[in-house]
Amino acid sequence: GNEKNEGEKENNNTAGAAGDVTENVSIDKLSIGFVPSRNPDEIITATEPLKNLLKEEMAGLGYDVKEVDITVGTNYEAVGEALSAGTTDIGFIPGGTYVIYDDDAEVILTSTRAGLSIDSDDPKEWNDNKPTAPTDVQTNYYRALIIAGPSDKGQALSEKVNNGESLTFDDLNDATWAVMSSSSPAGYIYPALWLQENYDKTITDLDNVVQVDSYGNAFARLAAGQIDILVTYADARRDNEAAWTSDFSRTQSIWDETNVIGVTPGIYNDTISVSKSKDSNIIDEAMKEALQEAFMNIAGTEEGKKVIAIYNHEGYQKAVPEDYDNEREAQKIVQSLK
Amino acid sequence: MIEFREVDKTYSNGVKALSSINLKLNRGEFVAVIGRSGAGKSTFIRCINRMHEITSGQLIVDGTNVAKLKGKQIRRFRRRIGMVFQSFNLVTRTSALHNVLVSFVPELPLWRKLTGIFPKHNKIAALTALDQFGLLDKAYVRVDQLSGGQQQRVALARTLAQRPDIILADEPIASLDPVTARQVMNDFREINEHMQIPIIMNIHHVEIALEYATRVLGFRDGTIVYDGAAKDVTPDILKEIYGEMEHQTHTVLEEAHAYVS
Amino acid sequence: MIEFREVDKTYSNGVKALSSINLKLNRGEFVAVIGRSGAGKSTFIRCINRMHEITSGQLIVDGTNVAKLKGKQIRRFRRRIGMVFQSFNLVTRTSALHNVLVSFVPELPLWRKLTGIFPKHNKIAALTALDQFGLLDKAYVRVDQLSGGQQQRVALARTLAQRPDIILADEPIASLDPVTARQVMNDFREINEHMQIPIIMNIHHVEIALEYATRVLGFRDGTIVYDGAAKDVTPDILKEIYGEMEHQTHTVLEEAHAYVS
Amino acid sequence: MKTAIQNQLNAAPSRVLYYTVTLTIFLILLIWSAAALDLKLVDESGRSIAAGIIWGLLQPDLDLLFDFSSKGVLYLLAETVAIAFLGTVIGAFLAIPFAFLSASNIVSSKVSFLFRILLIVIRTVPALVYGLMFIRVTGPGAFAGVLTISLASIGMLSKLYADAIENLDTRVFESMSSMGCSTFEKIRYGIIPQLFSIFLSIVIYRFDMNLREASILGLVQAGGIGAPLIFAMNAYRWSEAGSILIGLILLILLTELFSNKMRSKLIKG
Amino acid sequence: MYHKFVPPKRMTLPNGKIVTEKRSPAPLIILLVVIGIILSVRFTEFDIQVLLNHWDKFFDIVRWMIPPDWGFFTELWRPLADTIKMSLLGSILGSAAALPVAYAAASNMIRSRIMISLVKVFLSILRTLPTLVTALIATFIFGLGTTAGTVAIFLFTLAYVGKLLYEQIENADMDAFEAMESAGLKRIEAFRYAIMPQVLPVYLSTALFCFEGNVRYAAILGYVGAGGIGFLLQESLGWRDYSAVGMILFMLIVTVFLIESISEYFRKRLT
Ligand SMILES: Nc1ncnc2c1ncn2[C@@H]1O[C@H](COP(=O)(O)OP(=O)(O)OP(=O)(O)O)[C@@H](O)[C@H]1O
Ligand SMILES: Nc1ncnc2c1ncn2[C@@H]1O[C@H](COP(=O)(O)OP(=O)(O)OP(=O)(O)O)[C@@H](O)[C@H]1O
Ligand SMILES: [Mg+2]
Ligand SMILES: [Mg+2]
Repeated sequence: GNEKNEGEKENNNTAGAAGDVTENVSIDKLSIGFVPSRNPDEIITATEPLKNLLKEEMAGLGYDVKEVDITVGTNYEAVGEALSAGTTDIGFIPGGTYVIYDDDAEVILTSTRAGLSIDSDDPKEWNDNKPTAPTDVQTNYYRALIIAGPSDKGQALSEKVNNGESLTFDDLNDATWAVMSSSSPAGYIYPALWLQENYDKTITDLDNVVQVDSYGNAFARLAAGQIDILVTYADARRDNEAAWTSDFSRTQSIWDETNVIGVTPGIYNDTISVSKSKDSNIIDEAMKEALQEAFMNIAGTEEGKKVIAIYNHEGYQKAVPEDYDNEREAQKIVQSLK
Repeated sequence: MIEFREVDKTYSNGVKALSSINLKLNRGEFVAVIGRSGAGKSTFIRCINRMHEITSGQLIVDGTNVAKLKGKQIRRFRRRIGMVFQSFNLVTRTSALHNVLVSFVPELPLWRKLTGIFPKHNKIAALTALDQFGLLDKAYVRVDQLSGGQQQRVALARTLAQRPDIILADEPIASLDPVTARQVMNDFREINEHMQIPIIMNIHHVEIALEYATRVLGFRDGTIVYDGAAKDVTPDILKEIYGEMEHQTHTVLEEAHAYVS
Repeated sequence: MIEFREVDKTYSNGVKALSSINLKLNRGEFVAVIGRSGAGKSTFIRCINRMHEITSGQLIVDGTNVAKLKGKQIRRFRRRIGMVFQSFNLVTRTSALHNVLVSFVPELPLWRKLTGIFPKHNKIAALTALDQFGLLDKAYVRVDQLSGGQQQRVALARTLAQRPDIILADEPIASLDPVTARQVMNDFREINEHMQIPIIMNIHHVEIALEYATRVLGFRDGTIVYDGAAKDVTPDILKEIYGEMEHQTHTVLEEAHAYVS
Repeated sequence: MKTAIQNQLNAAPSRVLYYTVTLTIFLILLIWSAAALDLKLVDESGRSIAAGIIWGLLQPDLDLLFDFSSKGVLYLLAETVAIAFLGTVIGAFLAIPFAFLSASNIVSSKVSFLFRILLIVIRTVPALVYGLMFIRVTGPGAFAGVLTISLASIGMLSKLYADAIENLDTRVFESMSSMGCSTFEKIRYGIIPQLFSIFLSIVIYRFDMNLREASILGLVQAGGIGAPLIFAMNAYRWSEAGSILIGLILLILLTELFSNKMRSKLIKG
Repeated sequence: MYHKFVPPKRMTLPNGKIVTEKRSPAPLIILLVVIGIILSVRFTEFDIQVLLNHWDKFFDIVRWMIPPDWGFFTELWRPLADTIKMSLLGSILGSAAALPVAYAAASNMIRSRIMISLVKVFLSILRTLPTLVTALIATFIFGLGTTAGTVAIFLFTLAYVGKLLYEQIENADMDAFEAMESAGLKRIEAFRYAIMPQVLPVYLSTALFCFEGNVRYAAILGYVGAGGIGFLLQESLGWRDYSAVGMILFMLIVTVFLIESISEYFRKRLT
């Protein structure tokens, strides 16, 4: 984070109090961190326009931002630690990550997106009505799915679910699972919660678990039959539909070869969080408001929509830390299970 | 038993090391090969057991045309020819016994070759060979802990263990002190006289050569300029072998003198 | 010029290495110090330039009471005394020239000491010193690539470059082969005779000591048991210096003999 | 057979027990560790993936290789070199005090033992963890990479330096004091010339390694070519990975060639 | 090169001899290094100010690691054993495979120039690949788990030990080898009995050294899914459970210390 001189800070405070912006506050650099829930260079390319959009919006709100620096973390921890230490000012991070690092980070916005055509607790319903499609309704939560792949074991599990039978823990334990980093909500936490609620077990109780570092990687391995089950966000199959037949060289479509065998409760959407660290002393109350305003405005523009679509965000709602109390609970349960 | 017929040897870099060598060596002889540095002495010796290939001519050892041998035949042929080197060429870091045992390796079955576990009769043969040179008590000592003279004797024991028909020696005493050098020369004489094994030896020390050898070959620029009995060598012949340059001959003879003094 | 008056030296561990040494050494002498191992030869030499402190008595070098010197004075005093060691004690990994240059270091201004950039006249002086020992062409060669004899000559050149009034040498030829040893001894003789620099040398090789030195000091158990001209040393005197044990004396003399043979 | 020979034969130092014990321990360890192998997954798919990888690597994305923008291989390589270079230089200096403090001929054996342990600690902590620690200081980027590399270098450099210090030839001290040199002069002209070229050659060797190490830093967002490489591989974009790997291999081979030359020159003089 | 452009310095001794001294390339090298540093500082946005202001943040995580979560040991020892297994097996197999490869790369053993260069280039390229990348590729082929890690370590060890070994072989004393050839041994037999005893101590001590380093490497292989303690490390970092991370590092340090002490002992005995 960069520093701003005292005079400007006071100036900004009085301006904010008076409610009208007379002179813009100058900010050298605003750094934004993204988590790698998609391929990082896709994120970098897609978010390039965000720099100017943000500068323009912030200028209108009384802040002259000289430089916007965007980095995509290679893992969630790097973004979290940077935000917590104040070396990154703003983070586009999932709720789960926010909760882990909330000692020095504060949520200001929650993303919203169009809900899916299916929003059921029952896996069979997902399989009967596939493929899933987007709808117009904006929601601020999503679900994680436990998906079985084209391997023999995967097929057996799918069949059982589609026949309306319920799976036993032994069924699941027989298969090889791929999970994401343990702070990933759809890739770890909520599936763990699902195991806890349904079988009173957790991911570490499974015998064959491998960890992968991206959903794309997980799908690739699912396609190759190296794993039988992966856990992911509900939209993931739509995102990997093309790669399934091209890059992963399967002949049949992803919808034919994969089935949902479990559905988790709703997960509060990604956050935009800011650093509370005193080292990132550009972020004050007025600045937070300005940022909230700016991002909501950006989400309202055509160009902005394109940018945030990379994370499947479609809009933003103001958020307060208490919104994520459920998430905190979830993590407590998962961590205590370790 | 060893016959050179018009033998030529040219190295790949174009150096002609031997030219038109015609020679017949006989059983029981102790041949000293003398000549200035670069005269072709080492090349001559090494052609005999095909450590070097001759370029043209014929080299016949015990009726075999050496040039015609291939692969395994060469190796079998080499086993019949023992060779002793100036720097002893022992395997350092291992015992004297082990060094002698190595000469049995080609006859071992594969698993023994790999593991290096030698049968008992080989060990006895090797110990016997060491005993012949008074080195029995040094059998388990690492060769790098032996003196130069003892090392050369281990090398001799190794060569004898091979039960060779001929022994070639390339300046075997060059790195030994005068006293030890004589002891080693005595060993050679013993082998030659008692076991009737012919010896062909390159040697720089003229005095010693004349004292021990029965026959002397003088090399100069790749050709043989003298071939005759050791007792017939005169200062003039030495001058011919070692060149006209007064100074050169002088020092060589002087050296030879200093050596035996 | 060097005078020992009732000098005693007891090491901190209680070993009495020198006791009641009384002695006067003169300009131009070539003094050989002989004696059995542990007799105190090294201690004696090292007391002269205060590498060791004497315990009692007086040591006067050119009118200075050495024991009274302090800090910088000691260092200035030492510069006048050159010292040569058995193991040459050169700075490895640097050139011969650099090693000789080191002897000028104490006289350089601070910035040159730090940067190691020597003035041209120092370089010329160092090269001249190397030239005196026929090492001019080795000036830029790293000393670890020189032979033992060449290394000892670099050490000599370094000592000479210091323009010493006296040269002390602690077994300078002990690690050299016989031939090289003699060359180095000849160098010492040359320095002694032509430059009239007195030399005090510890040496184990009695024959060589007697051949080169003008005066011999025989040490035994920390005292001087013989002090006289080299030519006057008799086998009896050697027996006195080297002890009664028949065997011991015998081998030392034998060694001495073998060495020069 | 002569009894003397018989005696010597029996006197053969028996190493049988020694060899049996060593061999048994070795075999037990081998069998124990062989449990790590689980070859059941090497099946048809594994083979086809291998084929895919090789096919992809052999068809590198040449556009990317010769792309001069900040996303191209050349730029990323330059960044990697800069990280490794600066990291090595900093590490090389920081390692010097550690080396002296862990050399048993310089300090007491207790101090040297303590510092040896400290060096093991420094060496053992994975670069990834250092990366996270430094991100808290500098934020993500090449800067964090430089610091991580310097810290990771210290562990190994100090150890190699210390070995060199322990092999110091101290005899020269004696002759220098006999020449009237002060302590400072002894260090400057007696120690430094001995150590300098060895240290330098160690540092060059380490630079070589750091170049490889810099690729791992990608995992913690510390700049360089590592991150794009790992992402490309994770996404099965083998031709992209291929072009990055080709660049990396060429760079490292060149560096190695250069560093071998330099080092043999330094050691042999 | 340098000496072609910079003329040597000439000095005349009082006795008239002329000495030419090559100019030291040191100033040029220092200049290049300084330029390199300046460029690198620019490139990496190195900022000493930031470091001076925030260096204490480096120790945040260290502080959070203390005290380590001792209870974590129960979960830790199994993956730690996996990590050790992985590196042990990889090191043993890699060192064993290095022997024939080094033989094939040694210019004094093999006559075919082509063969030698091929093997040498193969070793160079293998060494160039960072272990993590090899591990990642291995996970694609052998699946996720310790097998992939073992393969990565195997390849690294092969490349590393192989190179050092062929250098040793090429520098070995050929005298005994020659004697054995003259005694009718095959080249490979002569190698076994003349060269092996010479290179064995260095070979074994290199292998031990490599094993030591491999344990450290193996600890991070979990990051790319290659099994062992790295997975736990990743998970604990993910949960920001630094006392568990502290425990992992502690165990790792103890292990490395033990291995290093043991192998130091053997290395001293070998050489
Ligand atoms: N491997 C080789 N390749 C090319 N030329 C060689 C080789 N070995 C020897 N020569 C050359 O062949 C000539 C004869 O060498 P040879 O070694 O036979 O001489 P020598 O009489 O043994 O000399 P010395 O007494 O020095 O051992 C010399 O000119 C030598 O330079
Ligand atoms: N630094 C020291 N501390 C204690 N005692 C010492 C020391 N140096 C030498 N001594 C002892 O002092 C005595 C004389 O040693 P000195 O080295 O002078 O003998 P030397 O005649 O030079 O023997 P050598 O021929 O073996 O070099 C010996 O008993 C020796 O053990
Ligand atoms: Mg020869
Ligand atoms: Mg002494």
